[in-house]
Amino acid sequence: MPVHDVVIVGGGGAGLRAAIAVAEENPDLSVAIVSKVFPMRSHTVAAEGGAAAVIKDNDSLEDHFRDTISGSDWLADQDAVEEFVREAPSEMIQLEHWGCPWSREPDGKVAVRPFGGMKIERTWFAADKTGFHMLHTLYQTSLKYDNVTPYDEWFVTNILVENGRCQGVTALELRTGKTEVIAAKAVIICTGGAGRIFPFTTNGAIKTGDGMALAYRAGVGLKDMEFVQYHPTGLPGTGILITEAARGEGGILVNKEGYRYLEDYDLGKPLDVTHPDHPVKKSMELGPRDRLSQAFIKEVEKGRTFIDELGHYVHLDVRHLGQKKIDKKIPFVRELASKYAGIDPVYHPIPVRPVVHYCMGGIDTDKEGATTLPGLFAAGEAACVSINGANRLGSNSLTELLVFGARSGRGAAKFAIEHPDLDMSSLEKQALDEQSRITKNFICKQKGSERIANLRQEMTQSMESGAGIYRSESSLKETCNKLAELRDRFSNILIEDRSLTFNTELTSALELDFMIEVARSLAHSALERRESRGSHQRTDHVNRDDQNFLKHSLALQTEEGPKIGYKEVVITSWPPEERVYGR
Amino acid sequence: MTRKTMELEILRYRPEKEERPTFETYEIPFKEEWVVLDAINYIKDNIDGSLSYRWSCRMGVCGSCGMMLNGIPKLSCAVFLRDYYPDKVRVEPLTGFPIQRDLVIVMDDFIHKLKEIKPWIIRDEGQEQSLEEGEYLQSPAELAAFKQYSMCINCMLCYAACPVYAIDNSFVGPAAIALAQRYNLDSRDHGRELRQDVIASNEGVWECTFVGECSEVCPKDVDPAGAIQRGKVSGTIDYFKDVLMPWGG
Amino acid sequence: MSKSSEPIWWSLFAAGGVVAALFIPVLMIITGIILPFTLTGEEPFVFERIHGAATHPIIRLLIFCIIVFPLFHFAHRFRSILVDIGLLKIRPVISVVCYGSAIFGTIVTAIILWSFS
Amino acid sequence: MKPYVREYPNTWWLSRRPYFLFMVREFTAVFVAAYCVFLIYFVYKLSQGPDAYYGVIELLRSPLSIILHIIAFIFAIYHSITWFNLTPKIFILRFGEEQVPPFLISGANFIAWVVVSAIVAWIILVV
Repeated sequence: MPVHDVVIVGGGGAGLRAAIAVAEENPDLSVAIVSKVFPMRSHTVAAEGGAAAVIKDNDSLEDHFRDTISGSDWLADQDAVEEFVREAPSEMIQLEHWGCPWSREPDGKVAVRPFGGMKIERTWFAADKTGFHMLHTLYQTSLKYDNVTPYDEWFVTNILVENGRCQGVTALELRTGKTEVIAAKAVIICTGGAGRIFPFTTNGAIKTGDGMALAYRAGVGLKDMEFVQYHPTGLPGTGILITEAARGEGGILVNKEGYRYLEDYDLGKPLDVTHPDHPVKKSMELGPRDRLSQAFIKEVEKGRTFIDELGHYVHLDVRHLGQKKIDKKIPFVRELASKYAGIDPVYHPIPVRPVVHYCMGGIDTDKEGATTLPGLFAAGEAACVSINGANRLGSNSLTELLVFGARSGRGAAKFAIEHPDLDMSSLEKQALDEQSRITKNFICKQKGSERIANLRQEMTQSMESGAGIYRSESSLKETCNKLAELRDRFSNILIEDRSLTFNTELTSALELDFMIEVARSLAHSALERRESRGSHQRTDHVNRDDQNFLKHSLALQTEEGPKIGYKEVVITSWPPEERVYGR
Repeated sequence: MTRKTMELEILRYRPEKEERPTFETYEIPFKEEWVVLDAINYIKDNIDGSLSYRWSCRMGVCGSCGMMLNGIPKLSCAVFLRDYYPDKVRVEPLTGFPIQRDLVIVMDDFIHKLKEIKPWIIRDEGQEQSLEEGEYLQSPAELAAFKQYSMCINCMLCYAACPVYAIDNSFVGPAAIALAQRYNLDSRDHGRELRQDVIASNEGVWECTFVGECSEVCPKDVDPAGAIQRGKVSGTIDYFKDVLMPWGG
Repeated sequence: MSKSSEPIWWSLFAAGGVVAALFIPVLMIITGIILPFTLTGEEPFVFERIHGAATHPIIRLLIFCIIVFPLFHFAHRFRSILVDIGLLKIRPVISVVCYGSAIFGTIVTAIILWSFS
Repeated sequence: MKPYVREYPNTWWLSRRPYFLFMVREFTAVFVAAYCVFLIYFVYKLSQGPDAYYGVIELLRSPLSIILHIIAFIFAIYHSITWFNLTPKIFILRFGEEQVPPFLISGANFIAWVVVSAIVAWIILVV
């Protein structure tokens, strides 16, 4: 049985950053990155616009703090945000030192661009493939450390708890079909979000909330799961992301009447695109994502959106930027729109609509990435520290995975050194149990009639209709019931593939199992939050209710389903106020 | 209105069941907006759940879903069915690699080579700047000098297009060499000499016969063929410098 | 990994490619079309004129280059053609034969031009 | 389970047009080399005196020679064109952020080709 000091589940941005942090912290520690895909396939790769950190003289940590807090609708923990904004610049510079090809000013300094909800431009970018460049830089840099062992294409099925602390994971090696224990003195979950529980998402196929479900099953709470970010500009049909940078560079949103409809939703007054002050920060198209996505739904209700066989959409117009700027600043937007929407944004507006993008919620952790289960840490989208609260500010997530990836790496390293002993024989036994569970329930499963794809589709449809941009008591109850039904029907799934070699029917089933778990925690958390805040909008409770709900929800797994509790929000310096944009 | 359909002919290999791969044909609905990957997902979801392949982002950036489509390596998420309709599409795993299962290839060799070329910033002794000193300055022109080679998504299409690699797996190969060039040409890097051990070896740039197809199939216009030829020129210059000025010039 | 001698062969190949691309087609036109069809009359090709020119050392050096570099160009490409059609296993032998014949051609050319009278 | 290793057929270069054209490109070297061997023979005969020289000239006038020349010429031209078209891959010129467009570099090569050919023809036929 392989034994490592620190095992990291997930090889995306957060996982790689954590691995490097451990490796640098102490070269004698052995680190394993266990990922169900090769690390460079991780979904960090698809992030486009950029990563926020204060570097310019006209900016300040205080401004970054305030933008983040008001963006979060005061649900972020302010102590965490303070540390986040303070460590962000050095983390970003570190990545620069590792070779990340940041776009530059003529004088050779790193360039920044404005993003939604920001008072001052502070988004570092590598054209519009920031996540791609960050991920590859981190991955390639991680290859330098001989004490980092990759377990590429190993699917983690369970977190092992012995003696009240996490002591490793069981993982299925895809190429052999064998389930093994990977013992660890500390484990960090960096598996990303769960966008795939929705039908229409920018997220890749691998984002099935595995790590959230693993931690949840191990008894750790899932925090603020009801907050799901819709990105306002995805391509209809495919959900492919058109980065916020398109608006940061000056792109505008118009409805079918050619009207910049955002001005009707308390987001400020539009300036002409030729005006030198356009785009105005924290106003109109540079409002926060939750408000823009909500405005879209209102436009649909007013009948002012375009509609075709792919559904409703509005136009994102960047034509006035001109070909040169488009090719230099947002070339990927042009590539994606041309390939997948069949239109060249230099000459035509891009059809867009809101699409599920990011889970603000996740595994409940403290500022060091530690969970309530000793030895278990989490970072990145899978975790909820929380710095994102009810609505994440665009370009904070890439920075988050660096800052908290590194912190959880250091935390886990420390924990591993302090807790060197492992209950090897008990772990061995758990491995056998897990192997037989997977063999019995999946690989050798007889009978069964439910197709995986059907269950998955019913789940995603139910999430969209009941827990989408706007929710209500009745819609959420319906979704909760549906998910409970799916939970039961899951035991009757049909598995046809008996192979031990790269059995993707098996992994699809395991992923669906995880997704249903995460979806239930989400729907129940949403049901219990009887207010509207940030991305969580209740048609039956339209106002923010600080009296009762200025707190984090916390979903715990029980026999009967999720049990929702609450946890105080940390407010250090800025008590809740009205959230103002464009005024 | 009759529903339009078309056929995919997919190479299946189930190692526990069969000695060698065989083609199986699937009829799928034709949809104007579907990419080939959508059709393959349709098969997995509705016809045969045991079909195995890799995919994730479906927007041409994660690099998982490379396959041979009618003999040409492509990202299956970036090619539309309408480009083939009504003809049949033959889908195979990427050429030049062993088949693990169905459309899944064994990538170990590439991962090994990737590490071998040292794809990270290497600085001369004492040249490391502290974080407090801020970023290394790099002009847009210096960035442009290597930017193209940093766009590689490791999708392996270039390897699948490369006959040299298919004939002799010891060849370091297009993507790895282009990545080495990406770091060699970075103004912040001093590691070129270390990388030359691999790049300028017999298994490095010299294996290349400049078929040029690696650059043709590259979905990100990285131009590995160009990177390799430039490697030959600089390798030759190094060599003659060494011979003519053995004391080091 | 061992130090490669490929730069020598590759630079000869590349030089040969340039020489062949620049000089060979026009020479082929002259010896293959202009001369047999006497398009420019008999006069340019009378023995005394050609022979006289060839005695000039610079012309002889030029002839040497035009012949020798493309031979190495050929050797390099032919070696890879043979590997490409399935002879990878005997690549060392192929290399010796290909480059060997180019070297042989070079020696012959040198002797002829050296002893030219 | 053991992965399956496919055989790579020795006829791979017939499977796709770009591969075939690559092989043709490589094969041009055979014609060029054959012509160089002829040049060796030509120079040798030239050194042997007028009789030997005029014997070669006679040979060059034979239809077989003309046909072989034409075939070789086609390949030689193909070599020149492909060679010049590939040079921009090797020589990348940059001015600041902008790269000199490839067609300018290959264009310069083609111009050099015309000039060299003209000079060679002029020296041999006129001077």
